[in-house]
This record gives sequence, C-alpha cells and structure tokens, in this order.
Amino acid sequence: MNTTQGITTSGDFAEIKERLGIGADKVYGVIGAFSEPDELVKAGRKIKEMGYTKLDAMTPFAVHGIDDALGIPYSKIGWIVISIGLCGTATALLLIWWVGAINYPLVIGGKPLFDFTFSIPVTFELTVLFSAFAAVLGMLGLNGLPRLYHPSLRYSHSHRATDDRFLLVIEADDPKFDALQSVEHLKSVGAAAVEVVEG
Amino acid sequence: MSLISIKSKTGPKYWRSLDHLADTPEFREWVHREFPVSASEMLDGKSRRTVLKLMAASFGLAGLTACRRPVEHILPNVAGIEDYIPGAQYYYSTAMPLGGQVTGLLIETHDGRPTKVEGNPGHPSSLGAATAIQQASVLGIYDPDRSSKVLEGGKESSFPKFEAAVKALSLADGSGLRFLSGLVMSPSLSALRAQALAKFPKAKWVEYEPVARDNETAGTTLAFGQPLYPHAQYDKAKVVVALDSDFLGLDSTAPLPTKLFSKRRRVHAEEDVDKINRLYAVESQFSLTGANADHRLRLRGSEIPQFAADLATGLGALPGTLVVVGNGSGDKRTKFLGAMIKDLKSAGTEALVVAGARQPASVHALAYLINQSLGSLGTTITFTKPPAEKVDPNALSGLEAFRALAAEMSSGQVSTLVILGGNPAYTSPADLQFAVALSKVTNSIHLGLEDDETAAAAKWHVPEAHYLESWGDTRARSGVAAIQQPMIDPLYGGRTAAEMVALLIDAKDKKAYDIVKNYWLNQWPGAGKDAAAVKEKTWRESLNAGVIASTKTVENIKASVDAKKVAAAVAAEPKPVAAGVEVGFYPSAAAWDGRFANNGWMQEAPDPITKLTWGNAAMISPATARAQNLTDGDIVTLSRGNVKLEAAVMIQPGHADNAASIALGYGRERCGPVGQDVGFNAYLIRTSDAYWFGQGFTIAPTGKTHKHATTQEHGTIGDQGVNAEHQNGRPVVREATLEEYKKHPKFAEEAQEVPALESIYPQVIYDKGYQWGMSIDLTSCTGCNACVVACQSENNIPVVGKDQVMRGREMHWIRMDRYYTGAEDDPTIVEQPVPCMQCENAPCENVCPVAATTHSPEGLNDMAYNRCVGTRYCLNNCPFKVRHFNFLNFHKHDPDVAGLVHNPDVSVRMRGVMEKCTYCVQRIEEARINAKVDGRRAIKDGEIKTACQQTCPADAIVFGNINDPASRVSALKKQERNYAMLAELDIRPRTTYLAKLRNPNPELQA
Amino acid sequence: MSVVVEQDPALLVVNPRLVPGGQDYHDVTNKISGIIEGEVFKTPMKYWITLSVTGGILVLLGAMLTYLVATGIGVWGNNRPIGWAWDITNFVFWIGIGHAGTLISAILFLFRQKWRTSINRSAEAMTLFAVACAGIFPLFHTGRPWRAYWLFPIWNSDLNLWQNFRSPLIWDVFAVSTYGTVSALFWFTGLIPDLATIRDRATTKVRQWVFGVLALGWRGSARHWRNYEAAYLILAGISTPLVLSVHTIVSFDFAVSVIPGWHTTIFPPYFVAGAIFSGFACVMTLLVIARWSLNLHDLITIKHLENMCKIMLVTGSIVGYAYGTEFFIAWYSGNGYERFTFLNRAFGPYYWAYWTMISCNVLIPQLFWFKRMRTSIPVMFVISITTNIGMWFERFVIIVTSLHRDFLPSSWGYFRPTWVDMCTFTGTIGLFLTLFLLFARFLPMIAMSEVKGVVADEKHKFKGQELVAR
Amino acid sequence: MAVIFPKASDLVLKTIGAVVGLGAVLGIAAYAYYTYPTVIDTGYQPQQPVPYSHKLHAGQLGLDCFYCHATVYKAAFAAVPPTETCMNCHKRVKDRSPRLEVVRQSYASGQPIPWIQIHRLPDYVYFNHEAHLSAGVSCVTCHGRIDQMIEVHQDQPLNMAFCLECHRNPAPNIRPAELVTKLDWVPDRDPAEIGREIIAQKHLEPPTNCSGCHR
Repeated sequence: MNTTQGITTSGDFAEIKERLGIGADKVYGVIGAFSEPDELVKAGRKIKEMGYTKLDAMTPFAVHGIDDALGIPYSKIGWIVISIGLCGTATALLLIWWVGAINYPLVIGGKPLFDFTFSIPVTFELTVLFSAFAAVLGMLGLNGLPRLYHPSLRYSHSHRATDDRFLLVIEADDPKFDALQSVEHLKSVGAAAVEVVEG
Repeated sequence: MSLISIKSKTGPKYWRSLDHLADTPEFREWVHREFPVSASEMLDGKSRRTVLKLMAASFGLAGLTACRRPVEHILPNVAGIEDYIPGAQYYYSTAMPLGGQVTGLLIETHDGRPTKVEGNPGHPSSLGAATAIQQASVLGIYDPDRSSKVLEGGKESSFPKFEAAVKALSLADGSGLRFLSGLVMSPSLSALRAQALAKFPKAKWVEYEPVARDNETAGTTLAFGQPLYPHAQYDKAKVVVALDSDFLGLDSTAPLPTKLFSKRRRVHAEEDVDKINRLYAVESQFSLTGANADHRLRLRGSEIPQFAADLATGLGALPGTLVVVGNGSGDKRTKFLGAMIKDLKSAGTEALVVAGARQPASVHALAYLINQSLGSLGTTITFTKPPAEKVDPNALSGLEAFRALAAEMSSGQVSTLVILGGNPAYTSPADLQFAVALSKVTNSIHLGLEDDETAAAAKWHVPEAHYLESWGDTRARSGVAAIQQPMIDPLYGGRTAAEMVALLIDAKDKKAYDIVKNYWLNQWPGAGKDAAAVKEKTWRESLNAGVIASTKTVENIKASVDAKKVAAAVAAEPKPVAAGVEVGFYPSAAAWDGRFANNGWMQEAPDPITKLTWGNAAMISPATARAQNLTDGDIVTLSRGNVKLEAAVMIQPGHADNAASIALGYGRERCGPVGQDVGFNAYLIRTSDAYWFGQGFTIAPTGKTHKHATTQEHGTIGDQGVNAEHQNGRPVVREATLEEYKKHPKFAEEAQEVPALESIYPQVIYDKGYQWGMSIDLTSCTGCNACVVACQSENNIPVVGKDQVMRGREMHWIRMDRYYTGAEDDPTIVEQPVPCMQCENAPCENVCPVAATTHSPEGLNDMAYNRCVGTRYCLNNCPFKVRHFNFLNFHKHDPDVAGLVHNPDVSVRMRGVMEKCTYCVQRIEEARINAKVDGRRAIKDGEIKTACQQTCPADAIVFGNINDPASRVSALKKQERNYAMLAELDIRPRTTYLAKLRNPNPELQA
Repeated sequence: MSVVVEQDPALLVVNPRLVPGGQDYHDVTNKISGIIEGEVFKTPMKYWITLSVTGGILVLLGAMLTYLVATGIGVWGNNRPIGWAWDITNFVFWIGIGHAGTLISAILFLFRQKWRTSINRSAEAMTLFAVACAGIFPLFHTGRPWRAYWLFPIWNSDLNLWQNFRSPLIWDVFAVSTYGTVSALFWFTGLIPDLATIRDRATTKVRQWVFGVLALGWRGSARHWRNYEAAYLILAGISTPLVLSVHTIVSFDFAVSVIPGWHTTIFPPYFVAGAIFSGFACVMTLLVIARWSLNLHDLITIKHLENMCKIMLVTGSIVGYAYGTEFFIAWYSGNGYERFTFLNRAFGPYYWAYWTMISCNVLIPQLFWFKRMRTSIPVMFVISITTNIGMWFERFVIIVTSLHRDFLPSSWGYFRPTWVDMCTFTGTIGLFLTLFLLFARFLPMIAMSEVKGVVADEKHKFKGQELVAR
Repeated sequence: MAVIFPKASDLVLKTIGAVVGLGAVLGIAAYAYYTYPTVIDTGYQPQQPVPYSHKLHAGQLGLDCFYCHATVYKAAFAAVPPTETCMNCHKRVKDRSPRLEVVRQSYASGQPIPWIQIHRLPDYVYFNHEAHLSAGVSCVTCHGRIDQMIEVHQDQPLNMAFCLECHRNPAPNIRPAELVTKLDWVPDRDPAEIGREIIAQKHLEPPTNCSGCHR
C-alpha cells in the first residue's frame, strides 16, 4: 500500500496499534510540522535535550543552526574534494610530462620537452575539474542519492517540506523512541500535524 | 603623430605601393564602407589531383571492397623493361625554343611522366638555370584543354582524312602555296624547308613571331652590312647601359644574360667589391632590368633613339656636338647623360651598351657604334654569323614578310596556307586583318597546340605535339645545336611541324624521329665500315649531353661599324611627336605572346614588378594618372586611328610619363578555361605602324572599373591618418651603396630596430650532424620569379584562381616581395624572395595544438600534413606569413590528366591543412639515402640543391650544411652583410639574407 | 487499508504575512513554479512565435555549419595573413558572456551577496548556453573538423601521437571544456531542491516521474542540506578562480604569440574584466526582458539591476583603462611594430571598428555614474545592448587589426566577412535564445530554496529577532 | 501525494545504472580492441588471381626474394615481378599446369596479372625499401615468414606505432645486409648485440622526426 498512513494523536495508542496492525519495528518514525525555521530549530533543540539522538529535519531550504540543534555531524565532503582534486593535479602533470618527454620527445619551437611553466594552465584546469566532480558526486554519495523512495515521504504533508513547512523527525531506530511518547514529545514542543509514519 | 614616428637609421624608406603613399578618395570611400559583403566564395581553383589516382603506371583502383578494406590491385608490366625502376626519377635532356632563343633543359620524369623542368648545365644558354616560363612549360603538356582532334571546318575529323586531303592538294609549282611558321630554330626543319621550296619553287615560307628580335638583326645589317647575331658578354662588362633593353627580364627567354650579369653582382670576397658592375637603364615601363639598375632614367620608347644619338654624340662616336634635349642643366636626363658618358669612357673596353628588341634598327646600330668607339666591340659584345640554314635567301622573316603574306592572302593569291604552330589570327597586328585574309585562303591548314582563334578560322586544324613529347632539334643563336627528345608519347597524338612538312612534300622520312636522326647522321662525318657505329655513338652522346659537341665552337666575327651609314639611318629616324599618349607593347612575363595563357602556374605567378596575377593592365605613371584624372582599376579606352581597346589602368610608379605600357598575350577569346577572357587583348591596338610603341593614342575613361588580383596588395586599404612613413623604418630589406658598405661593413646588423628578446628557456643546441641552412643574396637576386614557379612545380603547389588570389589565398611557398623606395614618380625597387625561414625557435611550432609542425634534429621546421587539423594558429603566429592554408579543396576541379604533373615524392595536401616550404625535404632525404646506400658516405656540399636554388639564374640562393664550416652556405653566413629578418624576435631563422649592395655613380648620388 | 485522518487546520492556511507587502515561502513557490506549471499548449502564443523565430535561426546555423564542413574554411572571409577572424571573435565573445553566470553564482555567493539569489539561476543557465555557442567555433574553425578530436587527449593506438601542451590552444581546450562541465554541475546542483519542489507540486504522473527522477529523490533532509551546503560552497570556491582562469587562458591564445598587438602581458586582467563586463551586460538584457514579460518585479528589484549597473560601470572603466595602457605601452616600449599596430588600429582601415569599440565600451557606460541612469530600465537596457556590441568589436579589433598588418608589409591583407560568416554568427544567437526560452519555460528561473532562505532572514530581521546562533 | 515511486523503484534504478555502466565499459573495451591496428590490419589475406605459393618458391625451392622483387635493393618501391619473370621458368616447368593458366594468358595477351596488394601504406608515408635493406633490416621484420606462407597475409600492423618502435630501438631488427633475405636466419647470439655492432659501424640513425617519413 503506497498511501501514506497517518495516525492522529487522539485516542488510545494500543488500540490504534492493533487497528493498524503496525508495531514499532515497522515504524519509520514520528514527524511533526512547523511553519517557521526558528520554531523548528528551537523545537529541535528541546527534543534533543530530551535525549533523542536519531533526529532529522525536512526543510524547503537550508535552515541555519538546525544541524547543531539536532547534533548532525560536520560534512566530510571537504576531504573527498581535496584528495580527488590533488589526483587531478597529479594526472595533469604526469600526462604532460609523459606525452612531452617520454612518449614522443619532439623539439617544438625550441622549448624544453617538459617544463613546469607551460604545464600550469592544464594542471589547474584538471584540478578544478576533478574537484568539481568530487564535490557533486561526493555530495550525492554521502546523501545516498539518487534515491527515489523514502519512508519519510509517507508523511501526509511531506510535500510541504519542499514548499513552506519545516518538519521535525524522530526516527524509530532511536533507542529512546516510543511511538506514543515521541508523538507527545513532538506535540509538546509545538509541532503540528504530528504523525507516526510507517517504515 | 610625429611623436610616435620612427626615425629610420639606415638608408631609404620603404613604402609598399601607391595606396600607402597616396591616400586616394576612392580608397577612403572603400574604407568607409563597413564590411563590403563579398559574393559567396568562388571555387575556381584550377589545380592538381592526388598522386594516388595517378600511379597509372603501376596501380589501378578497383571497385571491389573487401570486408576490411578496399582491394587495391597491383598491375605489373608483362614484359620487364631493362634498367627501369618503378617510382624512381630519370632525367632526360631536351631543348625549348621560344621567341628565337633556345634553352637546353633536363627533364625529370617519374614512371614516364615528365614532372619537372631544370636547366641543363651543359647547355651554353642555360648553364643549369631555367626561367619561370620554362619551369611552367611542363604543365602545358598535361593541359586538358590542349587540342586533341583533327578538325575540318571546326568539325571533328581524323588524321587519315587529313592526310587524304593533303594528298589531294594540287600544288603544282607551289605558286599558291605559303608556309607560315614561327622562327625556325630547328636545323632539320630548315632542311625540310629547303626541300619544300625546292619542290615547289614558287612557294614561299614566312617566319613570324609576334615577339622577336628582328630589329637586332636589322641593326647588325645596318651597322656591319651583314646579318649577325650579337652576344652581350655581361660578365665582362663593368658598366652596362641598357637602352630600353630588359635583358634581365622580358628581352631574354633564356636565363643566360642573368647568369652572366649576376656574376658581377656577387660580393663573396673582398676583391669582388671592386669587380661589381654598374647598370644604367633607360626605359619606359618599369622592367626587371630597371629594378636592378643602379640608375634608371624614365623615357618614352620614342625618346630613346634621340637619347642614344645624344649618347653617341657625347662619346664622340657620332659626328657633331651634343644637343641637350630637356629643360636646362637641372634636368635629370642631362645629368644622367653626362655622368653616363664619363662612366662609359672610364670603363672603356669594359663598357657595354645594349639596345632592346623594341628599339628600331638604328638604335641597335648606334649601340654597336658606341661599343666600337669605346673599344668594347668584341670583348663585352661579340658577334657570330647566323647558321647556314638561316641565311637561306628564300627565308623571309619578320613583320615585313608577314605583312606581304597577309596582303597576298587577302588579294586571293594564296590557295594553300600551312600554318606551322603559333596563333597568328590572334597575334597578328590589328591592321593586317589576318583572320579576314585567312578566310580568303581555300586550303588553310593550322598545326597548333590549342584549338584557338586560328584553328577556328582555318579550314583544317591539326593538333601539334608539345615540345616535351616530340622529337626535334634546335640551334641556339650561339650556334650550339641540341636534340629535342620526347619524354612521353604525344598525349593527344599531336604532330610536329617537321612531320607536317614531310607529309606535305612527301619526304622520305615522315616520322619526327627519323627526320631528326637521319638529318644529324648525315651531318656527322664518318667513313669506313664502322661509320654507322661511330655516328650512332655520337647520336647517343648528343642525347646524353643535351648538346651536339661538334656545334659547340662557333668562331666570332670581327666586324666594324660603318659610322656614316648609321649616322644617316639615325638622321632618318622620325622625331617623336608630342601629341597624345604613347602606348608600348611588351610580352607578358606570364603568358608571353599568349601561348601560355592557359597555363595556371604562369597566370598565377605574380608579375615581378606589378605583382599582378591573372591579367594585364595598361600601366601608367602617377603623373599621367593625375593628368588624365585616373585611378587604379579605372577602365579606359585606348584608341588611335581606327583601332581601340578597353583596358584597366594600373598606376606604376616610375613609369615614363605621358605613356602607357600593356602586356600582350591576354584577353584570349578562344582558349582553355584558364586563359579565356583573362585580361585585355593588346593586339587589338597593336598595328604594324605602332608595333612596339606607337604615339598619338588617346586615353579616355569609360567610367567602368576593374579589380586587379595583385598578390602584394590584397585589398589592403590606404592608411588614414597613419601615413605610410610609419612602417618605412622596418629593416626588412637592408641595402647600402658600395661606399656605405666600405665605410660600415656591418650596416645590415646595425639596421636592426628593436632590442632582441630573450627566451626564458635554455636554447636548444643544434651542433650534431647536418644542420641545414640557406643564404639568399639580395644583391644578385633580380626577382625573376624562376624560383617561385620551380617551387610550385617541385612541391605540387596548387593554383587557386583569380578570385582566391584576390582574397589573399595564393599558395606560393616562396614568394617574391617587392618594395618601392624613394619618390613616387621615380622610385627604385628592391626584390626579396621569402621562403620559410626554418626558425630554430619557431613560433609556429609552439602554438600547434596537435604537434603537426615540429623541429627536426637537423633544424628543419617539419610539417606533417597528415596530422594537421587546420586551426591556422601557426599561420597567425608566423612573423613572415610563409605558411599557406588550403582554404578550399584546390584540387576539386582537376581533370585526371592534370595530376600527372605531380611530383610523387611530395604528398598532395588536402583541403583544410596548412602547408609550407621545408627546404625541399624530399630532396634532402633522397640525398641522405643515396649517401648511405653507396658506402655510408657523408652528403657532399652542394649535393642537395633546393628547387629554388637549382633554377635560380642569378645563383642568389645557396643551401647547405651550416654545421660544416667548409660549406658554401657557412662561408656566406660569415659575411658581414649577413642578416636575419626579424632576428630581434629570438626566433633564430636558418634562412638569412646578404644585404643588398648598389653601385651608384657618385656623380648622380647628389 | 487506510484510516480516516483528521487534518490539522493549521496546515490548510498559509502563515499570516509577517513582512507586509513582502513575500512568504509559499508565494515564492507559487510564483516561480507557477511560471512553468501551466499546460504546455496553454502557453501564450507570443512565446511560441518567439521560439519558432529563434528556432528558425538555429536551423540557419545548422545549414551554415553543414555548408562549411562540406566546402571548407574558404566559405568564410579568412585569408592569409588573417587566419582567424569572425570565428575566434565570436568564440571569445560568447565565452566572455559566459562569464557572468558562474561569476554571479560563485563570487557573489562567497561574498554572501543576497541579491544574487534572484538572478543567479538564469545567469548560470545563460553561462551554459553561451559556452555551448562558444564551443561551436573552436570546433568548426578547424580545417578538418572531422579530425577535431585530435585536440583532446584520447588514446591514439595508431599514431601514438598526443597533443602539444606548449600550445595555448590546448590550454584553451582544457579551460573551456572544464568551464562548461563545472558550470553545468554547479547549475544542476543548485536546481536539485527546486526540482524536488516542482515534483511535489506536480499534478500529472508524467511531471511527477520526470521531475521525480531529475530531483534524484531530494527530500530536504537536514543531513542532506549539510552536505549540500558544503558541496555548494566548495563548488563556488573552485569556480571563482576557474572563471578567472578561463578568460585568462583565452587571452593567452593572443598574449603568448609574437604578433604585435597580441604579444602583451596585460591581456589576462584586461580580458577577464571585459568578460565580466560583457557577461553582466548580457544578463542585464535578459533579466530586463524576463522581468517585464514574466512580471517578476518584486523578485528582480530595481536594486538588483542597479547593482549590476555599478559592476558594469567598474568593469567598463577597467577595460577603458586597459585600452589606454595598451597605447601607452606601445609608445613607451619604443618598438616600432607595436607602435604601428596601435596607430593602425585607431587610424588604419579598421578605425571604425576601433571607435565603435571605444564609444560602446568606455564612453557610454560612464552614464552609470548618475543614479537616474542606473535606475532607468530603458537606459540600462539600451546600454547593456551597446555594451555587447562594443565587446564584440573589441575582440574583432584585437584579432583582425593585429593580424591584417603585422611585421612584413608585403604580407599585409584585408578581411571582409562573407555572408556565411554573418549567418553563422546570427545562427549562434538563435541557438542561445532558443535554449534560453526553453529553459525559461520548463525550469524554475529563480532559485526558490535560496530565495526562501532570504525571505526567512528578512522576516527575523523584521521581528527584531536574530537567528539562533551556531 | 508525496510518494511517487514504489519502494522497489530504487532497486530498479540501481540495476539500470549497473547495466548501463557495465554496457558502456564493455562497449568501449570492444571498440578499443577491434580497432587496434594489430587486430584490424594484420592477417589480411585476399584471394590472389594466381595460386602462387611463396612457401614453395621461396621456402622449398629457395628462390631469393630479389629474384622476383628485383627493385627492392635499388629503389623505394618494391616492384611485383612482370609476368615475364614467371615465364622464365614456367615456359618449361609446369608449362601445362592449369593453375598457371592466368599467367600464360597474361604473357600471351600482354594484359597484366591483377595481383591484389596486401602490404599498403597511406600515400603520405614515404617508405624506402632500398634504405632499409642497405641498413640491414630483413624482409621478415615487416613481412613475416613469407617463406612459410602458402598464401601471403599481412603479418605486422605496419602502422605508425609499429614503425616508431623499430626506429627508436632498431638493434633487434638489424642484421648483416647480405642476410636480409635469409628469412630463416637464426643468429648464434643475441640479435640485438649484433644489431648494435652494425649500427655503430654503419652509423645508422633512423629518423623519428616527422619529415623522416612524411613529405
């Protein structure tokens, strides 16, 4: 079934559980919506203080501060880029040296077979080219993209996350996760439309 | 902008052509027009096709294709040919007659195709050199537009039919029979003529050439009372005076005069400095001789007889006192005359005065008289008797004979006219109405290379065999005879003149080979039983040497001039009339008298002086242009009496005022596509009374204009604001007078403007093995173009056509740059051949993205055509602009046969690739392989001759190994006059120049 | 099976406007997505007419290139000595235009220039299209385009021949292809979140699928944003020197040669300034049109445009200064060839090109000293166009007037373009406009996610609140 | 609704990606292999008009290469023998053999035998047999063991890389000039050593610059 299953927070949870036939193991997590980034950040910080560790947010644009609030680690992309970029540098220099001085040493215009001076432009360009690919592909890789399906998309209003809503997610594999409580916690920090989303 | 103007350190200021000196309104208007849109490009490249197609000798393409590649067949001969190596080149001797002169040649052939013409060092009128026209003549043999069929009344016929028709002719005593030929230079043909005239006693044989030296012979007859052949010994003369004589150019179809003259124009050692000769030129049109003269006087052709007379008087050769014609002592003519007289006197027996073919007999006679009075007769100019066959009393020759013939024809006295070669219907003087007269002849037979104007007018037309495909013989004016042997069977089954005559008189031998061979076998003494063998041997030796040994020595005639007769003749000369414009007629440096009009190489070879290609023009002086209110390219009507011609004018600095000169040989109406309607037909106004020059022409603008295809102007537009002085300071051609040279011998180096750049990289050292280099002596170079055409022939350089030339896309690997110096009205000219400089730090190499042009260990700037992608970056970055790009497929419209002229040792470049001079690397490699194969020896100095060097009549180009201190080129490069163009760019050119020296008369310096 | 879910009313209403007259997230989404969400065949007729016109010109380009390849470079006006003319002029011209895009995105991003957000997307797109146009010329100006692949370092087992890395033209090949690739990456990276927005707003299956795939499954997760932001920052970081390097290297094509007028050290800065100049001019032209035709007045404000005018004023003056310097150095160097070249530029056969260049690039932009001019749409529109004309002439002047009269007077020449030259250039304009129109119709012209970010900041400034500090 | 693609779609996506990637790699590899000169050029063995066996003549009968290809040591161009050369022997030997019909016809009619060319260089390459033979490069180096081929096929790629390899390091392919046609010659010691001696003594310096072969 690909219709998003939501649960309103009214009523008895056990009963709901039984009606829906879902257990915590089949739950992706609990999601609640905010309408302003700063509300999201504040709420996120509170939830974190409650001891949750597996938190995420879904926002239409990069909300500054949310990473710290939810304790999301720094991106490693920089390291990827610099290492691949240096590979680019090496490739260029090796190529020029091998082509000019090893593969077919020809005197051209009385210039040396290989020289740093006339290698600069190509070396620079290849460095940049490699780095750029590293940055983009690295980003996608780290984000596990492309990925067409994701459980969080089952949240009724997930489409608003690319429009004007700021969603806070408590994932089910959080040791402290408990569907009922987490729902309450989210509500307590002012989230609207809190739902338990099935995995 | 005086602030920024350059002060030139040395010598004269250069300006390139009028539009730079004059800022003409027409040009300014042109400038204002933003981007005149050219019509879509025209692909009229007449040029040559890839070699692959042409290995007809051994390969043939097959249609089949295999799975992986097309099947190529090898078709070997069925029977082996002894000592024949496929693909190798062989040289055969022959001789080319033109305009009454003969030049002995060696023809390079590949697989039976003649591909290249070179001079025969053993032949006295070549000495190894060949002129541009001779170089180009090899293209003529493959001319696809050459006549290939017998025509009767313009309809296709056949040889048998023609022979039958000839048999049917009832010639009786030949009273109605006339022969018309060019100047007969062939002993065997002369013999046949004698037979013919013996068989038909009433017949007549007329020799006529539109461009010939009749006046010269007439001059000797006048002066010595007998016809003699004069031979100017330019190498013996210290002071040469040329009276309207272009002996370095149009007046000699043989390279000999240049060869001799340049011997005294070369400073290779200290003592040569004092040997260097001095040349005075008195002429109307700016000629090569004028360009190379130390002093040049502009006079109209009709004023020159008076000048000659004054000169003779001044030298005391003529009685009377010198009457100064001109406006007082300030007049250049007077000064000139005075200085010249002194100079000639002091030169004495080393003086030489020559008159040009255009001048009347009296002037020639005067010249001989002057030489006699100077005591130089017999030293600087010698005389020989014409060969026996030439003094035949029945032999009629020259304009008078031709005029008489025309009269006979039009009065219906001629029933049978046999035209042996030539194109009289086109070349005859306008007033003789030859074409009309021809129509009155019942049986007119035309033997010709082309289906031309005459072929159309004649009843019968028979294709003539090209000189490279026919057996024949020649006797030069010096008396030396040579066998003319064919390189290939007649491609279009042509006949030779001798064969025609033999057929007509039903002689014993009818094949050219038999005619020639038997003639000579009979000439040679031989008795006893082995006579035959001896003669056979002589025959082979003659073929091998290219000259017939027994004819080598001809004794010089000691004759003296009859001053009185000459004086009388001079007095009888009509005095020039002031009225109207004088028009002079000159053979074209390209088309000659029109016979080479369909030769692409010649059409595209820029005129040595005007740089005009693909056409001629009426040359007028700037003053005349101002007076007539004409500008470059205006089409005018030249008319006189009932003849008139529309022709475009071209402004020629230094041309005589109130006169126009126009080259013959253009405006052909019935010709191959190459020469069809190119230029203006000057024969239309050349009448027998205005044969070389005629006065009283009127010149009237038509309002129409014409665009000249010049290679050095290329539509560059007259400068605005920036006056032409600006690039004058550029030390491109460096020259000095002898005095200056003696004062500072290093003037050439000192001329360098800009401080030299230095490389951030260590200089690559070329000190191993052969290091090729070239030295070009600007002092001896006359700018005759022979090198340009030789290069074209050697390196399969395409012809691009008029339209492409106008777009600046001509392909000549070595070009002849011409710069004017001095005043617009009376400038001097310097010529500079510019091949690739083979820079050691070549700017072109650095910028090629695909390494298509790289440096060889021997210092050559290699060009791998097959690697080139054609970015043209190298062309941009070449300071000399000697790289040439195939903008279009210049071989597209080639007929297959045209490709047979290709040199198989050089690849034919395709569209979209760059090409350039490589010092004839194919010759270098060949020499290297030969050297290795025979005993791994080293290549000797002078063993490799580049095509340009090989043919240079002035020996101005020397190529060799600069790593060998003993080589000629190293010696030359050690000279103080040695300089490299644009050396300041740190490009280290391998081609260097020896600065030009002039030897002016100090008196005329001021 | 499903459960009736009771909706949270709060989600049905859009938040109250916190910024009076300002924009809120949803308005931004609506406005920008709205442009491209209409039914294709409901697009106004004028769009299709314009598109068909530009498309026609594009066809002309195809025809010209076919003719060129079939016949040879001879169909152009190029000759000896002028081996390069309109071909390379157009190349440098388009590359120059291609500079503003990445520059606006990258440098302004690094300087945290918020005003860039409304223009960077279209500027980047413009870069891509300009580079596409530019790329045509180096490829087709070769005499044998079918061999043009020899310009790239591809293994060649038959010849085992490679490139000559001493040649500026090879540097160029690397620079331009790198620039094109990196710009494309940069542009696409920026598009991802917006593509997701479109996807989520999509109503038809087709759109859902197409944008679903294009968006790569972006869902705005905070973890993703973290990597995304880092990557984007790095891209901006490396693109900035890249932009500068590209025109520097293009200028090496000339600076490294020996030809007077080319062989000069001031080319790199001078070319870069010129490129930015022309680039901004072109962005301006397009934005003014877009702003008017799609009424984006509140997204592309007069402030944005004025800033651009200022940049044009600065770069234009730099270029003018460079012209002056060239002349001075030519005189000061004492090198006769140099002197002649520059006098010849100003007073020789091509003086009209030179003075067109001077007036369009140096004189006219000086109007931007006056605020009235900087803020008048028609004025800036006209000036942006004259600037592009002027910059084309700059390249023409540098290339043709230097080549047509270099060292040896004997080999001087004159260049006249043929109709093929002209149609080819016109054709590239067609290509450029066609691509831009398609982009404007089918992709979000403005970076929604970034604009929203700015909107958020605005709001909090309004509320006097600071964003939670890191 | 936000969920557009079912859970499975990511698997599909990955599979597609993998397949495309693999396909591309294989495609490039295949192209590279099949266009590699040694693959595309060597082994070309067309059907000749006459079933002439080099194995028989050059191998078993031991005819010297020069007997038929007479020009190789004095010209750039290695001529295929004229029909006459065949008939020198075959006037008497096997003068009735039907397999020689074509040859006899050619001899009688004067029409050349349309041999099919096997070893072929582009027309911008100037190879000179004379130079190579005099330097001591054997026929084997480029043509292989012709004396073992019944029908001749192309043995070496004969592309530029092939030429350069030897021009850069000629030693292994240089032998005493008189042995060049001894296709079965087996040196008693390291051929490279012999080669080096000859190179030193003959001052061989094979060119590797462009104009060495392209003019």
